[in-house]
Amino acid sequence: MNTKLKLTRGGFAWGDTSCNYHTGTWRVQRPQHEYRAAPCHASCPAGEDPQAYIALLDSGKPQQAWEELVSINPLPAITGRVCPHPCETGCNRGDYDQPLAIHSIERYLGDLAIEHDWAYPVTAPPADAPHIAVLGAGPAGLSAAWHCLRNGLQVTVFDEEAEAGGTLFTIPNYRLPDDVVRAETRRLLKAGINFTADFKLGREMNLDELQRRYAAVFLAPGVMKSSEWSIDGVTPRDLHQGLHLLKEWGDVGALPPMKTAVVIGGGNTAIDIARLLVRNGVDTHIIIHSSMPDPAHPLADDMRAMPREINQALEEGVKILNHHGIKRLLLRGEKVTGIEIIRMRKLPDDNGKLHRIAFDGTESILHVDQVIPAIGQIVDQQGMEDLVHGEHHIKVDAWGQVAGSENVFAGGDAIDGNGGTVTEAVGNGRMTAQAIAMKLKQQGLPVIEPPVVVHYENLNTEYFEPAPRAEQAVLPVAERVGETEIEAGLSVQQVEKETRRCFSCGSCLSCDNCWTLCPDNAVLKSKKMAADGSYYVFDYDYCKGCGLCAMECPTGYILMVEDI
Amino acid sequence: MIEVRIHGRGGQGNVVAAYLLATAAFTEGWYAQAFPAFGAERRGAPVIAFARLNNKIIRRRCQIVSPDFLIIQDEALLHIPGIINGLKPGGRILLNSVRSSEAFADTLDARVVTLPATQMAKEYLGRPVPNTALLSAFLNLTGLLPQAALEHALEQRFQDKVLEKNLALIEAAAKKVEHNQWQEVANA
Amino acid sequence: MNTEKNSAISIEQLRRNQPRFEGIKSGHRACLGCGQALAARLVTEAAGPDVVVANATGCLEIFTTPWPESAWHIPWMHSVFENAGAIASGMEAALKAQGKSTKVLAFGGDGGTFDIGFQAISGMLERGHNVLYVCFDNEAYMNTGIQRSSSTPHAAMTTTSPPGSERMGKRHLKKDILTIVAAHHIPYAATTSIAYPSDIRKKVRRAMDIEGPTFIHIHCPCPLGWGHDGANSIKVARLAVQTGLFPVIELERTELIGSMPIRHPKPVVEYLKMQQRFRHLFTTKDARAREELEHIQALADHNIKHFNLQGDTMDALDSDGADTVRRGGMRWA
Amino acid sequence: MLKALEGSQAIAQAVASCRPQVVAAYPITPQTHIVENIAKLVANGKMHCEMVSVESEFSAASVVLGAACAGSRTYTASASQGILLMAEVLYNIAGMRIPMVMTCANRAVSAPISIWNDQQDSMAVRDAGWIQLYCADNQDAVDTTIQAYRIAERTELPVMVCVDGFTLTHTLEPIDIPEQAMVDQFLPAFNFKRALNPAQPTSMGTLVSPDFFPEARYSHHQALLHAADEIVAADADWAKISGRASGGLLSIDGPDDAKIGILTLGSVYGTLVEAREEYPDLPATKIINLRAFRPFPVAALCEACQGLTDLIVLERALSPGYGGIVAPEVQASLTSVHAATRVHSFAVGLGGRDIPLEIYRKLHRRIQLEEPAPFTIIDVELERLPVEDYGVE
Repeated sequence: MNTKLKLTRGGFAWGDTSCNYHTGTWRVQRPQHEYRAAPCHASCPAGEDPQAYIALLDSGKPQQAWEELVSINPLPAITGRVCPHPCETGCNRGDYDQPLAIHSIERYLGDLAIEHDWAYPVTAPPADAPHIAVLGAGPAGLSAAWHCLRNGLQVTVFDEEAEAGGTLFTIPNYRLPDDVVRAETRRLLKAGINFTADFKLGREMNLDELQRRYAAVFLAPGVMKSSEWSIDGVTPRDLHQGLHLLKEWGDVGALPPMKTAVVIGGGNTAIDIARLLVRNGVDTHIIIHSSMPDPAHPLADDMRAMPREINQALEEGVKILNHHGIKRLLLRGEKVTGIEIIRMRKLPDDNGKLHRIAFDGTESILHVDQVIPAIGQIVDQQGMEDLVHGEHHIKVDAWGQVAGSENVFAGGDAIDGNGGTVTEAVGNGRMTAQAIAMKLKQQGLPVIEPPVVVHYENLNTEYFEPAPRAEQAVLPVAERVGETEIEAGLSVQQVEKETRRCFSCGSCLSCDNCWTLCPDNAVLKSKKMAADGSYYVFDYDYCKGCGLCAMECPTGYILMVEDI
Repeated sequence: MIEVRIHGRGGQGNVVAAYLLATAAFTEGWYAQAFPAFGAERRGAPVIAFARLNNKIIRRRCQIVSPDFLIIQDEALLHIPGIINGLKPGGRILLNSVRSSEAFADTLDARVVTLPATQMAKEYLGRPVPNTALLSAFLNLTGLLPQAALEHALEQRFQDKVLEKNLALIEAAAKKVEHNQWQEVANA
Repeated sequence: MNTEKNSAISIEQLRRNQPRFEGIKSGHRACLGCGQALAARLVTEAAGPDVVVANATGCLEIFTTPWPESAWHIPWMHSVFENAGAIASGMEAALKAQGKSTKVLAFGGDGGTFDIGFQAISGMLERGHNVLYVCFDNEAYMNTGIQRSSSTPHAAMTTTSPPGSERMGKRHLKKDILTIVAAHHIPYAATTSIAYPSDIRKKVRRAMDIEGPTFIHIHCPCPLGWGHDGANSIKVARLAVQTGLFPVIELERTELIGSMPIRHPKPVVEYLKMQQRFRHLFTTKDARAREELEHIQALADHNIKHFNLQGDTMDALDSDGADTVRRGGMRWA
Repeated sequence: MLKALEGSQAIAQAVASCRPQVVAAYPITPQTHIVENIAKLVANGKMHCEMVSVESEFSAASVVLGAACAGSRTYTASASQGILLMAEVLYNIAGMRIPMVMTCANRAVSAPISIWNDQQDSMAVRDAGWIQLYCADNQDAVDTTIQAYRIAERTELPVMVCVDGFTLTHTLEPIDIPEQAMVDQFLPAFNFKRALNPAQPTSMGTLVSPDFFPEARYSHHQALLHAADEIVAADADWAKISGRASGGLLSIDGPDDAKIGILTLGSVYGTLVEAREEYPDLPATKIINLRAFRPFPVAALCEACQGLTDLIVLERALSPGYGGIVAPEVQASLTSVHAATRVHSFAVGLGGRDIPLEIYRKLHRRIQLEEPAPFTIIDVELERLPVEDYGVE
């Protein structure tokens, strides 16, 4: 007891004096802010952090939001249109009402940047910076180039075509208008990427020479060659591959004459060509042994095409024969007149591995005058035979480094195990550029650890309320003619509402919950962001460690840790 | 010192009578004291009040056991045993009754004077409150205080019509008794 | 992620510059996760600095004023257990006599309000003193170690309503204090809960604007007395509302003028099973426990019907009361 | 100017002249006339205050406590059961050192229920920590009420002005009500430094731990002891203005060389003084009026009892199972200086029993005994008691 303490008459006390007593000494656990990845972030093949850019957009900073977005993916206007958005599948909001329309927001930001011609945020590399060669101006190449630039490297992109874009131009205009591709890629190149057109490896230059001239080479040639296709060795004379037809349509705007067709395959290329055929008056079937996608029960053998695209294709009149396979071709001479199809399914064996099983007695005949395979493409080996070794794809490690080659990297559709999406290609490009930068700095490449993800159970959803998801306006089927883009972007008002739906999983929402609910006033609010990325500071002088803030944090951003 | 004990019933203005008497005396330069025989008074229950008049300060606070005068506001109170106990030898009783003083000569002998105070109050005030009429008669009988002193005391307590009616009442009541009939006792 | 960071924020500076009025400061001795401490701060925050407080005896008084220290940032006094209503009346009369507009607040727990202090409150309300009376209801005498009060809910276990072979906790019902208070024909009486801070502040501000006696009844879980982890105080309070056991309503001159709608009523079991004070309802193996659970469910159902609590699925009113968070925290304003 | 006034009316006017800002009271006989008179003054605009007609004495005390803490001069009055119902708050007020004045219209405490006068009520809260001043007559009640405010506000202690119920409150007699200007000259405007103020927040009525409680109690005790000086000073200063003194801590009437003394509290004093004149043949007797019971004026009492062989303490209340309440304190006070003085403890006038003049003679007869009589209730008529209780005395 302090003997010098002067007491007050009648036992009154001056206000605020309890602050002299630090209740923090009572604590055995302490709250701390801990950023954890939102599932949208963790599930994005490109590595985007939608939670982060949606937060900025929600805060009324659209340009900063776009800059945050393109710091990962430089092609948001494109991916916002064509990505199958696994981010939305992962979105925790899906467990509450409906997932956030992340792809629509991504597209909105991409379009907004084009509209305002926002400059890509990067500083020019020094003149003596290492120079990187990127082969292929598709999404993987452009992404790699962009990230090399961001890593302070000089970069030149080489492409066979006259303009950058690569495989993006094979996506029909009604899904991805060429104008959008051009607008985004040209703006990106303007950020400081050198572009050399009409360059074919093995024709203008060999790989060896590239390797000699450049500090590193990134190969992103895509898969422009179609896989061989036959039924029991039989191939029709006038066989057209799906990708080939799409490219031809993009280049010349014409298709071979046909009345009925069957497209073989369940990927986006199959859907694209089927929809193109329907638009041109062709009675079109897709035949696929996989299942139709069902978001409720995702199966390993679902069609790979995006559900949205499949639905639109069905709306437009494409007929899909799922769980079917082709048993033989009906030919008149070498020309197709039809196919014999049979019901089949992929079923798991005792080890859980899927096998295709055909069911005898279910055969039937489908009369068509074109059979169009769209079952996948392979890499064109020209100029890099030594790397590919006769395989269909290039083999790389997790960082994109080609096995056995010190300064050659690869990414995009051309590498082995790639899912074939634009977004995945962008992700490969980014990772590889990072690896190149580290390699050039003599840094070792770390093992890639999966991020710690915030799950739905980690959230406190009592602080949210149901709100319908923003849907992009879709043209009615009758108006879907020619090349007109089917889906419109979200309006500003829609975006405002949609961003507000974001749970901000694993990041501070600056909602004031902790500040408001702490019974001990031990959470302080700050105008400036604190070092840990929040706008709140725990006052450990007074925090008793009750854990109420952690329990009531809506985003799972506060964790209680032992503190003895 | 003159001590007066007033007997009445709740609602007859018993304490007021004592207060009026003391107040009237005070205005004439007396030292006076008045107080009730403190009770949980209910309407109709017998009650007692006291008044002391003196030419010097009164410090005692005990009840009046041997009064010089009794004022009895209600003839029926005579049925209460001991009601006139303690009256000093030669003490006098003013009794509210429609009967003549002689009617009580047997029981109360010559000490009693009656006044039909309730009847008069009904007539003048419209209410059966005998206290002021009795006080007026008491003052006239004893000659202790001029009538004006009572008028003055009434003016402190009542206003307007009630005051006017009371003033008329006391004037009439005074005339009903013989002036200074009890002067001797009062000056004793 | 925003890169505008400031690693050198001084705690002392921050404490001084919090963008809100705090009528109660840190350093008070409330239990971990105390609902009452939170509620009192929220009330004082909304009421602002121009107030004086009369506080009945109870936890709030004890934990805020360990002489010679005090956690109060507003003029405050405590007299005894049962006179907060009268102390407040006197303060109000004095301030009126002095021509001051300072508002008088009276704080009491459920014991000091429902039971021992009830008479003084009734007098205060009847005489129309311009006082906002706030009852911090934690449903038992927690300060003395958890004895039942007339606010203790049916079947709850306290040290004076223990379950046993002949009893299943408190035999009687929770007193409907709000209706009783409103029957004084006062302009405003409302219930609210610490699970809904915006609702508390909104109601306090409304009461502050009213000239005359007003009453706000705040449901404040007590981790010690209810037997839940302090971290769950808000959760428990929220469940009390979501089950219908604690209706959040507003009365003006006895008329029901508003209620916080419940979108999807939760079964009372969800609320009860979180609390040790209802443990016997889940561990007792005979029919009595089942009957009591059904009884409590029936009480909740009755409340929902009686106070018209069932909201529509996407009722716009829900946002108003439900403390939906927004980035930047503006909903708390 | 002298006016014939009922005691309650005079007290009400005295209170009004002190300009309290908040008055709260609950009716109880014999206090009612005081509050009714205040209400009348307020209704006629002769007094400006917030009059709070509360629902209990408990709330009356609480209201004035709250009001005083909020910075207003206050007044309340009660009696008997009302004082007991207030008891908790009375302790509280004193412990918080809140200046205020209340009138206790002294009355017996139930059961058996009695509305009549004795002093059991104020004695029951003897230890609450209030200053207690007992009034001998209504003039004293008026003057003491006015002085009480100055004492309370200078010492930051509450003052209970004890006035015998009925005997004073309901007695009409000539009383001087001081001019307002005189009171204003004597009593400055209320300025309570510890009043609750949003500009400088303090917390009153805090929880005091064992670390500090003895200090708080000590300080309170000292404050009461020191209040004796303020009581004397207030009486002296008021005497300068009004020309009347109330005796300070106590007053003495009678010859200095008297061997016998009678000590009283309250209105029986005047009766005894006049009774002495009625019995001139009895031995010379000093009559001591103990005005201040709390603080207990030990020094003044010792001085007053100089040369006494017998001191009769007239109790107006008792502590059943022991006896008198005042006498033991008196005896203890005298022990060191006047050990030889025999202290007699007699209760009189319990529950309004009339205290006639002849009590004086009875008291004298009682002390003729060789040994001092034990505590006695003087006027008990034993033969009236039920058989089973007979012979208790």
